[in-house]
Amino acid sequence: MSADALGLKLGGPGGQAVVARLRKRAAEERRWAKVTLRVGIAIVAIVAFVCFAAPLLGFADPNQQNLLGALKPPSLEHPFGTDALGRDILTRVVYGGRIDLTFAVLTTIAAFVLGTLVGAVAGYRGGWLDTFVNRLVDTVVAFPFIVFILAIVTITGPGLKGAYIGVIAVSWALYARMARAEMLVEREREYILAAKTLGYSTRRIVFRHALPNVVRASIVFSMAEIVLNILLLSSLSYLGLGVQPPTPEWGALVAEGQDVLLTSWWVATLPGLVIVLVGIGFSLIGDGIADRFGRDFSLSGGE
Amino acid sequence: MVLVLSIALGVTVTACGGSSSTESTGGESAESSEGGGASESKEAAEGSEETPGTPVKGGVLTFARSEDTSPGLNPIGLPTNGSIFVMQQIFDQLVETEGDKEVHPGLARSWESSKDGLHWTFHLREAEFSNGEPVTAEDVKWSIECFANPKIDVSYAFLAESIKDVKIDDPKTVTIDLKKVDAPFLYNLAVYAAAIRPKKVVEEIGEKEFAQHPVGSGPFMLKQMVVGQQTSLVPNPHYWRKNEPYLEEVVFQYVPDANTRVLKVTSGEAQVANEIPYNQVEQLNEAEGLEVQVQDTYSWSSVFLNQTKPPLEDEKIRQALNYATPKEAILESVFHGFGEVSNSNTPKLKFWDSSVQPYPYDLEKAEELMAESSQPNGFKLELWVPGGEPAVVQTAEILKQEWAKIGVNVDIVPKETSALISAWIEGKGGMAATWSPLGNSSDTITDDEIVGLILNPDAGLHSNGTYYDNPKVTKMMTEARETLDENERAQIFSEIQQIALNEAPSVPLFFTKSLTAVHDEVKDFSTFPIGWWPLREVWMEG
Amino acid sequence: MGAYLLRRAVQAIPVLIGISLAAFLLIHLVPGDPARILLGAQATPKAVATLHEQLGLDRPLPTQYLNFITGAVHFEFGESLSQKVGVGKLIGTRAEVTLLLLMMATLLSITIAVPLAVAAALRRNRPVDHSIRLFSMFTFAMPSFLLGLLLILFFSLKLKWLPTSGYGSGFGGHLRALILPALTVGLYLAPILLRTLRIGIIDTLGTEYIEAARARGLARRLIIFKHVLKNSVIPTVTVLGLNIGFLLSGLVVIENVFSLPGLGSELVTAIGNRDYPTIQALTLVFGVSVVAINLLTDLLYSYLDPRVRL
Amino acid sequence: MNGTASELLAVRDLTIGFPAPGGLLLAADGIDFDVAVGRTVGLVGESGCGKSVTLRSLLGLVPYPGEVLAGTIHWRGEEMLTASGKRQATLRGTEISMIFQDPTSCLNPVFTVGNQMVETLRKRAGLGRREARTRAMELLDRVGLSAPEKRLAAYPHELSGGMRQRVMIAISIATRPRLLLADEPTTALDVTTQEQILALLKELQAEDGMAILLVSHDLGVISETCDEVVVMYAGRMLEAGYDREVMRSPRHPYTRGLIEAMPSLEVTDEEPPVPIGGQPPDLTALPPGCPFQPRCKFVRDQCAEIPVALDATLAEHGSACPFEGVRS
Repeated sequence: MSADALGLKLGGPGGQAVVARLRKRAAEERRWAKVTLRVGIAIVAIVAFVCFAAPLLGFADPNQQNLLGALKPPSLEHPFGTDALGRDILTRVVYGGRIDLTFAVLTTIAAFVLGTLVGAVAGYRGGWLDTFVNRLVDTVVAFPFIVFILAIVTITGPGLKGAYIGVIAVSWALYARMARAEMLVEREREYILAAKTLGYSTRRIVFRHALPNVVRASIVFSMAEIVLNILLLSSLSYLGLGVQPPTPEWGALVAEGQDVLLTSWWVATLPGLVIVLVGIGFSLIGDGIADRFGRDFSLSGGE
Repeated sequence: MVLVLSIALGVTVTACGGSSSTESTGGESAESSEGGGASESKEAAEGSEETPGTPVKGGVLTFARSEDTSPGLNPIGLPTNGSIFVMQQIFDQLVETEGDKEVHPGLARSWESSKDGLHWTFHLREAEFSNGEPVTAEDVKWSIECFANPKIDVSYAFLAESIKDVKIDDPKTVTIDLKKVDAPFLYNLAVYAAAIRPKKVVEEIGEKEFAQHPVGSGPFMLKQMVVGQQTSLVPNPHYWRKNEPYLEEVVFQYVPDANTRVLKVTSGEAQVANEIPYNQVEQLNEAEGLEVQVQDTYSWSSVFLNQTKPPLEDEKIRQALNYATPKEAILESVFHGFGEVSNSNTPKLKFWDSSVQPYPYDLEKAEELMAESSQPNGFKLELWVPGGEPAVVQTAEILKQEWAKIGVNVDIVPKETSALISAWIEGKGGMAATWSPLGNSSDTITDDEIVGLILNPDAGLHSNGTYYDNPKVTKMMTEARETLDENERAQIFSEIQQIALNEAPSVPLFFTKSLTAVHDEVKDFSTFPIGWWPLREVWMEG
Repeated sequence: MGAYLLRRAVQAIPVLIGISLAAFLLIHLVPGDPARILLGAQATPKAVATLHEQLGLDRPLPTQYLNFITGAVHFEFGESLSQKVGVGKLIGTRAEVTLLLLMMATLLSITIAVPLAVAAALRRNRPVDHSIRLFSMFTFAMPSFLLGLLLILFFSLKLKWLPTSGYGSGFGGHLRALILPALTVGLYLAPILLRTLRIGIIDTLGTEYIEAARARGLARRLIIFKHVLKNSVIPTVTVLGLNIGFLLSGLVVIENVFSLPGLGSELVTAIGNRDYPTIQALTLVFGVSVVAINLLTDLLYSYLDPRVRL
Repeated sequence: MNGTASELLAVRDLTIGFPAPGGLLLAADGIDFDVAVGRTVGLVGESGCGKSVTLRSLLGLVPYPGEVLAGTIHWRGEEMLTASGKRQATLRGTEISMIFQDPTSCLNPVFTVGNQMVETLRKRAGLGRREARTRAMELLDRVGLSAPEKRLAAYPHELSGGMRQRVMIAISIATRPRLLLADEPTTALDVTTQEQILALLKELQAEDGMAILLVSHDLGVISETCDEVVVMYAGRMLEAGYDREVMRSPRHPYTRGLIEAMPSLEVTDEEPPVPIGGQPPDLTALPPGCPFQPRCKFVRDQCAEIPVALDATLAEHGSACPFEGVRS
């Protein structure tokens, strides 16, 4: 029934107002749902674009020192101020973005995929496999991360190779555990029993049917974890296990800012805010995806 | 939460009293005079105090320190600076060091040596340990023997190699016979490992237990030690300097984070805080009731060059690197002017010669040398730096930019600190390395020990990983050790300093300064170059 | 249940052996001789050799490891190389700090996360939901030392309510000293719990049994905090358990900023000194705690959802 | 108070709308019916005809983003739509209660049956803890469940579909409601359990005069249990009346089609069940006039102009198709 038909039915303008209100609310609901995903993607895309297209946008050499202009507060010339060697922090943040965004996204995706697959199968299969995976997760989570990274960096040498291996080798355990926990509940559900009776192979049941429902919490968490991996680089560079100086990298920038925090707050805070911004972007994407996957409680119920 | 953020950021600026105005390019804060005053008489060591007030008893001094006393408080063992500086408040040595480069009477009222310098007789003063037991010649003999025994005193026994025998002449006199003339011997007796310890107590409870319950004859005694948190000392009632110490209690709090130390001292929770970050000195000085004392230390920083790694065997290249190092600019930006341009491969000890000219920053000379060197069109230099030391990494970053001007492409390699030092000393490190200036500091006043470790290949450290080997210099070192004539020793060490500087086994950077924030109500507080503070002189006003 | 616990205990043994062996091998792989480090950079080789021998480091690696394990079995962890103090005692005091801190932080993060997650889920995709998620991102992604210092500046310097740092004395003193650090950790943990809980609640709100409960006229608060919450909390419990496991050794920065003698900073010092006995003992402590936490989470699963067969 | 004494529920011109991409869809359009004490009224129609939304609107549970746009609901004379949220809430679960279609998912899986029953008895029937427990056991026994003690301690997934539905019924009658809303209560059950559940509902009704509003797509279930029948299609009422009249002499082609499509044991070879052709209606694009036109065998031109409403009130046997009797 078209709106005006209802208007007629509801007797003139009063009806129209009701229709309009109703339609506005539904539209608003749908708009907000899409907005989360769009805004998230926009934020990440803009930051990524600025970082990867830095030279084109007129950002000069990030390592250009100007000792006389050290620790200058934010100004027009240096929107993010300058660090202890007079280098422009905004340029370093922009050039650093390339390293951090790639590192964070790749390690998170690798860990997410590896962990969720292993966890899902373990949770579904149960028995010795589940026990083995669980205990392996215990070992990985319990193992002191710094000792692990230190040993790897001794072999792989400086640069982020060690950090890549270390982070993936540890954070997969997070996703394995989450996927397993969700699978424990999911495998009891009717549609899984039904799939079994239809003789589907385990692989098909787990990956095509169970996984989408198991993966939602992990998606939300993975988007948050992306930021954690960037901050992890901060503590690594503080221990001398991060990128090779003077390469700009967000974690190192923040670590450098710690010592001058009380006098030059901008050195650590502004790069920190960029990390927060990226964190917001990714988490909005995470929520957007998770909302799309999930049962939309607002429209279920009566036919 | 945002509200909190903005208020707090605002607070950052106001609470610490300094506006985040542009950083003034230099201007040393009121540099206090050289530490140290006459040994016996009481006179304010600190120049900045107008009228030397008369000391008043009482008051608890809370000291926010960057190190803790985790290794325990036993002079014989493996103490870190964290423990050593606290032990100097608890123990006495036969002779004491102070701000100046001389040795002063400690438990030995006076001493004299035989003409040939092989027999030293010490006259002990009336003194008691903090448990009321008198300090006997037996205690002194036993303590010195422990100090000289490499099995027990693993780290510093080599300082007492020259001791042949310790004889008790009478209950108040002890004579030490030496195998050979050992000029720095008297100064070495001032080192913390030569502390006089109560023989009965140590033999009764054992070295390990003694580290937790030390008994000494110094101005203070241990009240309580909570490892990793705080260590508190109270006055030793039996101390031989009757009217000292003035403080009622000293509480060393372990505060590893520099910002937290600053906040603790600005909030008044602590009256003193050490290792203040260079960039915060000016702001703290502006805060009323607070002053940052800047004092000399026996620490130094430099870039060590491994001569076995080509092309660093070429002296011209090493010299070129020295000429191409803008020490003044680095000092201003990274260290905010707090430090002194170094003219030596070793720290400013007793026989340091201030007249030796440091390498000026002279790019043409550097380019000239590079042109004449074995690598005229430059080379790649692998420079190892430790983690967790922003100032050191920043210095390396400046050197990378500056040395590139003479064709040297520096590849900065960050390393975990312990891995770096071990690998470097064993020659398995990179081509060059630099590490925390506080990591290299001397525990004795005389140059013999440090010059030996840094410039003498036979000391087993490959001249601290630089593989510097100049037989003439090595011979001069042994000569210096075997002559008692101070002027001659000064002459020899000055020559060594000049030769080594020319042969450039490393790129000397700075002599480090200690930065300690002190509240105005804390009087007569000072820090000796060797690192510890004479807390027996300190008193609190009102 | 008893059988299950026994089985889990038995399974824990290979985990602990695996971790301690891995830690033992890896730390020996990393260059750095404890004797040289303890003696300082300028130690003479002779001194290094004698210390090496005194510390028993010249014994073959297998014997060193075996001694460690036999010792560990009856809680004898030997002596810290650098601190000449029984490792057991050393770690004991520090474990108390870290566990107390983590417990307080967990409580704080739950009390922050649950109400906000409910609010965000109920007003889904509306301003309340967005602002909660936005601001939670600030405290989550902010470097911990920055968050910690801001809290110190505000609560101890400006308002003078709490000490700036240190662990205080006496149980009351400990709690008071741990408020700000626990808040720092809590403000980091809360956003993770908040996000996973929000999605869980949204899922559960759409189910028939919730509609049936509303049809029975049950009060809204009862429906949300009893029926909805218990069904949507499993992924959050997992995330919380994991994060506590990681934070046992991961709180170094916060422990430094607040001068807390915790396990994290002890691990970093021990690694710096290549203090093998302490590192191995710490690894065992982390191992046992993580195994315990994971066991607890699994038990929580079966309590939370009876359909989960352990 | 215009309702008669025995009248419980009076629904007049109920219209419920949902926003839809095209514009708006009316899940219920002008629904009128009454439910008297002790009577059973059936709403029947294919899925998507608005019967379930209508049922939920009586408890104020129209799923989001739907909304009641017009009409009135009188409960024992009191207008409910304009009543305060609080007032509506007091009715829910006490005077009116509801049971659902899928027993497997309408009990909270993580709480025991006992917990959920005691909770309702304490919160909605105001009983103390011990009383609630004994009352719960009585109820389980009353709905035909053996060993009530064991059932209370069981979790929903440990019971069969039929048993769970009995538990749902036990919970719903715990507060002695005057009206029981039943949304396809037997659809998910096998035939024998279905009979037992319907018989149980009838017994409970006979006992204390509880009215039942039964929603189903199964005309057989409706005709077997209901006194009056309302046939719904595309959100509108096409026919309503006493069960016997409607079943024996259906006036609307759609009702007739439903009856012919019913499989029954007596079917002989000549009259096999004949399904209704065409597709279920698209609520956002309904034809003017009679919504059944596209699938009606007797469609003619005037069908586009006929009014939406029934021609008579429920008392008699109303139909929305003026051309009745065309076939006979």
